[in-house]
Amino acid sequence: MITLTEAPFDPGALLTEFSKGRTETGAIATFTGLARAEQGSTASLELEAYPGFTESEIGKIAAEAQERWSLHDLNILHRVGKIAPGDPIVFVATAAGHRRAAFEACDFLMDYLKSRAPFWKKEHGPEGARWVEPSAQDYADRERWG
Amino acid sequence: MITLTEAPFDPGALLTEFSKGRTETGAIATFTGLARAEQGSTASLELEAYPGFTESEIGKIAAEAQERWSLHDLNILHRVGKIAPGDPIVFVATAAGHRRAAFEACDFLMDYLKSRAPFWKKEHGPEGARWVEPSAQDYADRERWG
Amino acid sequence: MARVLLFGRFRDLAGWREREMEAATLFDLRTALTREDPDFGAALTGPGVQVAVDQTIMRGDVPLGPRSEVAFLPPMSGG
Amino acid sequence: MARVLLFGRFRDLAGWREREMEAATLFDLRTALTREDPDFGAALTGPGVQVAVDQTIMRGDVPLGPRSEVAFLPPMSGG
Repeated sequence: MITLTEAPFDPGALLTEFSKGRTETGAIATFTGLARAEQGSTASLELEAYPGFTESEIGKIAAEAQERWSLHDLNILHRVGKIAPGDPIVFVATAAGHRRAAFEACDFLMDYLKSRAPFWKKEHGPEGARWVEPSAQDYADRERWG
Repeated sequence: MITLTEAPFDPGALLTEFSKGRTETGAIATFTGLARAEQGSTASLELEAYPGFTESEIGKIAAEAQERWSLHDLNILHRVGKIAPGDPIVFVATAAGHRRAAFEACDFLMDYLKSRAPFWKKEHGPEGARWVEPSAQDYADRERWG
Repeated sequence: MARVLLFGRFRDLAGWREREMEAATLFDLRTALTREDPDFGAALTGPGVQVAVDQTIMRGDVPLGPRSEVAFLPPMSGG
Repeated sequence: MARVLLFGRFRDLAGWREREMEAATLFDLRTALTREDPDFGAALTGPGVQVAVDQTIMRGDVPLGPRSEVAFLPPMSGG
């Protein structure tokens, strides 16, 4: 499931739902990305998506992960709009038979979401707003997956 | 925090608690290990710990992870006693500034917990009970961390 | 009439986010935009910029239908 | 009197999980256990078996105090 939401969310509630009623899943990995306050230098974050296109592009990568790691299930939820420091921005959960697959798929999906997914990010701080583009580290992380 | 519990638990409730009120944590990784039914071949699992010793041995590895990946926080909860198929057995959460540290520390802690932590595991199935010792894969996973 | 959508910093640069424009091809649309605002036109050819027509990334020129949706996408920054 | 604890398959093998035993050293304790039940005594020297005295893993012989807690630990299987 791939969802974009403007509302704050609780990653724990998503994990509760995701982990229910599984008898053959041995492993669930999750990742939650939170907006850092950066000691006050970032007052808030604004994320823009292209509704329809963004979900469908994420869906292609999700299908690739599902196949590559034989996932039993996955869930991706991403905030859009204005996000306050400390708020969750993104949640990814992966379910698999064994832990290596669950971890790697979750890690892979996050690398994609952080660097290549169709989002545009604006940071609002005390010195005004600026658009953020991917860091060299984001590109390097992505290279790990060939 | 390191906890052993005989009672079933909800990993989502633990993540809700763990993710609250963080303004400088950018990344939370979690892992939940569930008891697999193995298509009916395992009816239930029994885990034995050595109370006091088990928590203190896990604590040593947790301190190592905290230092090695500069974790902001971590939480480890492990079931003991009889565990039904589909029930969570273990939950690990790690909080860090950035996602690579959170993922790696969580992965490292799970490798330890699955192969070296002071637990003794008995599987109860249709053909009786047997004690399980670490697999070659468990030992190989552990070798990755030097 | 194609529906033209801008995202990210292109919105700030052009001062609008959505417009209807007359154009037979993507090339014609780019030419019209560049004539109107040369700085913005130049930004649309910058590194990492992509164009989606009807929510599919396109390279080179393509014909536009009367209901085409054209989106100009600055480098995606992820979430 | 040392308190002797067994874990995992050692409990099934010996048929008990906790006992008080008289022994001045770990060596003496092993000897007494082996005399009583040679199969169990042999299992205690198997690969990967560890012994904790007062919750600390010990190698070789160590003296036991009157309140020592001695735990025989089969290879740990993790969770």
